[in-house]
Amino acid sequence: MGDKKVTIEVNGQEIETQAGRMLIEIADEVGIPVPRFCYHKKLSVAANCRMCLVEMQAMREGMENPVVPACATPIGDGMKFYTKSPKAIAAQKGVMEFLLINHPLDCPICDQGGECELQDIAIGYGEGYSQYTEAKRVVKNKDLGPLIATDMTRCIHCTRCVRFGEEIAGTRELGMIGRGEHTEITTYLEHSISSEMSANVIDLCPVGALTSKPFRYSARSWELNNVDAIAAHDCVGSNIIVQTLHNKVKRVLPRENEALNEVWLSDRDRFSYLSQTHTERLETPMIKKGGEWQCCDWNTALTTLVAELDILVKDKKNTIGALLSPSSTLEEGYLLQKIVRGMGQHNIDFRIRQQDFSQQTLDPLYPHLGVNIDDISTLDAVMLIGSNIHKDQPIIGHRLRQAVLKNDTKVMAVSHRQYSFHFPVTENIIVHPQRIALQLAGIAKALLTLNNASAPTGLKEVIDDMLITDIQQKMAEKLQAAKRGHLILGNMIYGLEDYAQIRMLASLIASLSECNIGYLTEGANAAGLAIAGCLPHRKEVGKENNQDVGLHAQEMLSKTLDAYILLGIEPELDTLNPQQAINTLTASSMVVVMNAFVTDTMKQYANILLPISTPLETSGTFVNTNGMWQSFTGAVSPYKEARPAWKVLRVLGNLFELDDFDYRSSEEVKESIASKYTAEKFDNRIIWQEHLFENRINNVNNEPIRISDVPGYAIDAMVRRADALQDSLDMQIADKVLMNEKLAQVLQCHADNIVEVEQLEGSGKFIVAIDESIPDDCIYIPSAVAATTNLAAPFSTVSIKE
Amino acid sequence: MSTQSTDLSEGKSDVLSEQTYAEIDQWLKKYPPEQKKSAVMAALRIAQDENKGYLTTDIISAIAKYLAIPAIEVQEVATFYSMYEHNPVGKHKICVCTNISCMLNGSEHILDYIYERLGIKPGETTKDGKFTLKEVECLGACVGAPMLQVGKEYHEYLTPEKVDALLSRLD
Amino acid sequence: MRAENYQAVTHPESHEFELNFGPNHPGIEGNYALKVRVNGDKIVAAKADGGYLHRGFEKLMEGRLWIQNIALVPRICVPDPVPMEMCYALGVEDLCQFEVPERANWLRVLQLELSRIAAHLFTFGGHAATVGMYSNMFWGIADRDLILDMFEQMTGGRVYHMYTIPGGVRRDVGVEQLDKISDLLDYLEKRLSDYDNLFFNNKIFIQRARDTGILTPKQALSWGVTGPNLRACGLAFDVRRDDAYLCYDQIDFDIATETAGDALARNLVRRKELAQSIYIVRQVIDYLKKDKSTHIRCQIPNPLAWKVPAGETYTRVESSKGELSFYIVSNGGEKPYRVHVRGPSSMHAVQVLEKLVTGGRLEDVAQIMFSLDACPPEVDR
Amino acid sequence: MGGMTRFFKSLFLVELLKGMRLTGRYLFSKKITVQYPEEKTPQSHRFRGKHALRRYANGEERCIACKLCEAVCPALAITIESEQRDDGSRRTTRYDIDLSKCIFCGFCEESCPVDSIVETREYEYHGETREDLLMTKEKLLAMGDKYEEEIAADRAKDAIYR
Repeated sequence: MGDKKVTIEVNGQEIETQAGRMLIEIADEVGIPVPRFCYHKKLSVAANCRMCLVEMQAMREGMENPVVPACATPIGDGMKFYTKSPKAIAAQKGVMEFLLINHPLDCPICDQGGECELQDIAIGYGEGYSQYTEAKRVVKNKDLGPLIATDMTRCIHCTRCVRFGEEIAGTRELGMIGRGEHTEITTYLEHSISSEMSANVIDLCPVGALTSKPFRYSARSWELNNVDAIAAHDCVGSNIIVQTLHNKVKRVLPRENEALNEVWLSDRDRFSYLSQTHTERLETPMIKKGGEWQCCDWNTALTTLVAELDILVKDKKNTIGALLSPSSTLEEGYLLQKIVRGMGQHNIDFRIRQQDFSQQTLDPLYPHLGVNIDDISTLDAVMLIGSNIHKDQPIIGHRLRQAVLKNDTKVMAVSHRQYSFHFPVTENIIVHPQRIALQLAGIAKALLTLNNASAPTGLKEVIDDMLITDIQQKMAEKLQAAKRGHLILGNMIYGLEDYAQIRMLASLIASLSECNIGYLTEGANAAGLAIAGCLPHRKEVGKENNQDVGLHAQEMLSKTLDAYILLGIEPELDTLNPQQAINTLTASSMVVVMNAFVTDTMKQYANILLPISTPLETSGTFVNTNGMWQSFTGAVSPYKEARPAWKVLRVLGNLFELDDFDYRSSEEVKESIASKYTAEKFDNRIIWQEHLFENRINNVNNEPIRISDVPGYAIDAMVRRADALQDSLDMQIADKVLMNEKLAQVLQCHADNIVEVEQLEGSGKFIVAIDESIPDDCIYIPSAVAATTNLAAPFSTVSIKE
Repeated sequence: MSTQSTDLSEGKSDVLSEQTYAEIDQWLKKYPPEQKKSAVMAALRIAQDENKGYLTTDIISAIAKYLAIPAIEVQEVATFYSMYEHNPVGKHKICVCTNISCMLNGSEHILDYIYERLGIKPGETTKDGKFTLKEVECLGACVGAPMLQVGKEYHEYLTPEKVDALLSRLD
Repeated sequence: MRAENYQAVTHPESHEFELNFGPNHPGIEGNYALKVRVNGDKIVAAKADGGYLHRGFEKLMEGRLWIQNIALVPRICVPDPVPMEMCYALGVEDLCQFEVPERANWLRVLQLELSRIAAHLFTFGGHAATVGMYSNMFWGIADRDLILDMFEQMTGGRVYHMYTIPGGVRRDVGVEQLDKISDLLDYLEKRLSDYDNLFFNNKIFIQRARDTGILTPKQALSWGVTGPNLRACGLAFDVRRDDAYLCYDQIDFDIATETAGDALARNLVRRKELAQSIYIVRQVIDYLKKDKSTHIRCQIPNPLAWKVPAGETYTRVESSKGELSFYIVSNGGEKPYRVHVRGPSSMHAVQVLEKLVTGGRLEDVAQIMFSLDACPPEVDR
Repeated sequence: MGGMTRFFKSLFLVELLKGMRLTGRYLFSKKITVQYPEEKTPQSHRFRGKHALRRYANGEERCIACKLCEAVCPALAITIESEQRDDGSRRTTRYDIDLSKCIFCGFCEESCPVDSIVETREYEYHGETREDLLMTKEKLLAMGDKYEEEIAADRAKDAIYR
């Protein structure tokens, strides 16, 4: 593809553009309609549907004008095309008739009806009749898992879904078997699709062959109301369209945004809406009186809350702690910290899964990826530290994969578990989590040697007699060679007890190799909440709070405070140490739970339950990992008595008689933060802290420890209650304990046996599975799943009994 | 355990014999190391020969694993070409072309005749396991339509008599 | 004026009274009021007071799909709904540049003319009632009902047929049905002489109607009056002839005129038009019987996602009350951007009515209204 | 008309006699009055009256919840909710027609791909409450069951014109 300018003519209209592009791209740009099925701007050209045939002016005199597919015709100077000439129309009509030969006429029961490309193009370009009178073929439907429903007889073999799997999702799962009339689209032996972006094939399918299973038959496309919103489950902030009917969310579709999600959407963002009407939704405010739960109205609930908290809080320090979900909106976070601080406290935190807070003052204003999402494809080398990027941030994973494919980006990974990435990983270090810092130190040492630099104070003793492994050396070289290198700290890293050291070392590596460093965080709004001031050591927009630092999440949950406010979290699943969290909360005299859902566990420790809306029911703002502020409105009205949390908090602020709580809309709340906030350019690298490494880097005891991460479909209350996602392949891990063969022999565990895992005073039952991707001396047990609610924090010792 | 159905782990399995792997390796040498999948057709053919003329899903999985490509990709190839079989076949495989030239010249009558003679429809095998009838796409012998292939031989300008003669010759 | 604002105004010195004539009264096919100032029986001044039937059709149409409006437009005028559908359909067809099959056009003329007969029967029956001849009204209404029977058989609806759609018509009409219409025409023709005896030649009626509410040709033109009211002034203007639509250019008919311009002349024009319409319908029936085509509509896009090309159009048809026209603007969307309806009555039922009534007698108000064939729903829309 | 003629015409009550003759003729002719409700005028098979939902001969409801009728309804009188039935087919869980909104245009039956929703000839109905005028799925199916023969015959009669 050159930059040479050429001029072509389409239907008599002169167009100047670059040579070598496909005609259909140019036609789309200038708005000349060309029908198509197999062509998609984000996929490779297949030219197998032949619907986009147009007439081309013959290159030589006397030659007949050929009919060419617009999607596979690169343009050259002086070419002339006719999209509406009799010849082109005849060709299109012929193709249409062929395509309809085997397509069933079941539009009335087809979920695609009304938004079907075949339907539209058949009306626009087809005839009202068919010459074909023979029997149509019938194809057996395939079971592709809980998300995608199939009606394979409708398939026209455009292969968009196949190309999507190969080119975008990176998992070649769908394929086209057979030939001619016997062609079928299927997965190998009808396995479920495992890709975390699989449901995009629903949007891609130009006919009704692949449709949404949860949505199946519940509404028609034309009767749905579209509301623009922002996805609430990862730090990308994918743009979505929420489609509602009769005040119920029926479907979620991606909204095109080239800077973020392009035209794609992760399955998690697409199907989390299924939890909207889950049986565990909290319907009314509830108060526990004498051990009995009573439903009450908002007024009673809030006045009781205020009265009781007032007594507890009066002139006392560290009596109240507030924990909120990293997916809370900016407004909710701002108002909650305002209430907490208004009462003279600073105990507020959203970093509920972090263990090591020792260097929290070095945190940037907000966790930034360090590179714009749409610039990921320009990176030369990327080092993932503790990140299961595809499952945690599917869109960023996809972007990184595109970088690998198009820019030959070298991706390296350092982690405690081998994740299956959809791109080749050039160097992969899988180690015991307590050795991650050591590995990074090794890379740092290699880089120091490369740069002929001497080790910074504090580190010297640690790395002096360390041997640099081959992999470490290669990683160092690749980072050093990269013009634009990048280190990414993934979701898992925050749970480690030496997080500060790891970050320091990563930052050192970045500085030495002139790379940047970035954070990937849990939840949709970690950045926004940091800006809103939901941190014990910082007020809004990062104002330091040095004299009066509050308790961070772990402290709050380890020493029992008088009262807790929990916003949008389930501590038994969402905290690092569920066992401790439940014990602490149960011991506390006042626990206010603001959540959209309620469980029996919650009822044990809570004193007041306030139903709040899910992100689909409230207005608010999410700040993504690029610092992009994206506001949205509620798509449906809150469920039963639930209310948007920002409204509840505003009323609470008024009831506590705090100043400046007269917001009339969420925009006003947002405005009061935005007015104080000035965007800065970030460098996430931190200054060397010598005291961090004074004596040791880490000591590893050889007892087997539990390693963990949060499965992609267990990250928050909404996702955990989206049934279709829970049925997917990824969640089969939820009741498993994984270890490698070596450890299994030591512990005498056998695959598929049920074992009892004990950690401190809690235990849980799991099924043993042998997985060689688990490093030695490690036992993988997922977090945030029902079976682990009784366990303590991961990355500590566990014992296993048959 | 792996949670991924697209397991790309490489390696051998005990479905195929060492000799088969050795033969496949011969073919692998002809392609660049990152283009292992180019050998998929040869590998399928070798494996099919080893397994009495037909492929099973185990074989397909094994080849996919050995060539480090998704199994569905191997299955696509194996189902596309009519030379690959997915069910046990008889001693002789009669492949009747029913593509356009042969169809116009009466390949359907040939099929009917074979049904009359042997009692098998396309895709079926005679009870004695001698013949398997197969309908195939163009075999590039339109000039001699209608035609069929048995083993590695083409039989052209077919008539019921010729089919008779052919069938009695085969046993 | 609304009841709570009403204050009776009396003028003791001049013996003048202000009187609310309406909104419910025998002189009109809907709710419509005239505020008249009377001196004894004599009307000194009159002010039309409409709006009782304003349903906001034009705005409602902007919120509905192109096809859905077909169900809305006939409701603009109760006695003569077909021209409404027709005019709207013509407008949309014009924007979409549809080629409507010939048979559909003839079927549409059949509808239009039957509707005209029904409307005229209704009007002169109503007029008769205003001069106290009630049996006449019953005859008119009863015979109109026979035409409604025909409509029911052809379209399934008696009053609102929703039969014409942009691109053609909804159902074909069989030969059997055409025979039935033919029989009905025979019957109506026979009845025409009875009507003459009972009404049009009736001395009482003639004496009441002659020289009542005279409209001069000049006035008629300057007020924009059309239809039978204009033709009763001696001006032979008829959209069917002067801007022929559908297949009127292939049909033979005369334009009925009178010269006097009074209530009697207006009724006589309608009487003549009855005969003319019957004559037209017979031609249509002949054509439809001979025509073997079954093509009754052109290919139309998916009605639920029908995007009419952007543009504007002005179409007109001759309704029983005069020139009915639709001004339709499309912005290329699935719904009209703007629709304006020029109801013929809006020309002759407001200013003209005020003018004609003034100087007359109170008992003639109802008569003049009916002679003008004022249709309030058309005025208010 | 000369004065003489008019005089004699008036004198011999010619006009009155003429009028009496007309009256007399209709007095002795066959009466056209219909004694409703004992008698009814004949109805067209195309008549659009109260709605019904039809079933197939095997008792399976025809409606497949395609919602085209709901979409085309100019008066927004139809409300449908649907879901997948246990056998995997697409069915309505709710099918309401608000007769107080309906304008009997017949678009619903025209849009129906399976001839399920139809307008019967039934025109004698009333409701004392709004609920009575809300045709639920059960009521509509009952209407269909009641009039199935008539509906089928009407549709057969009109088949050639569709």
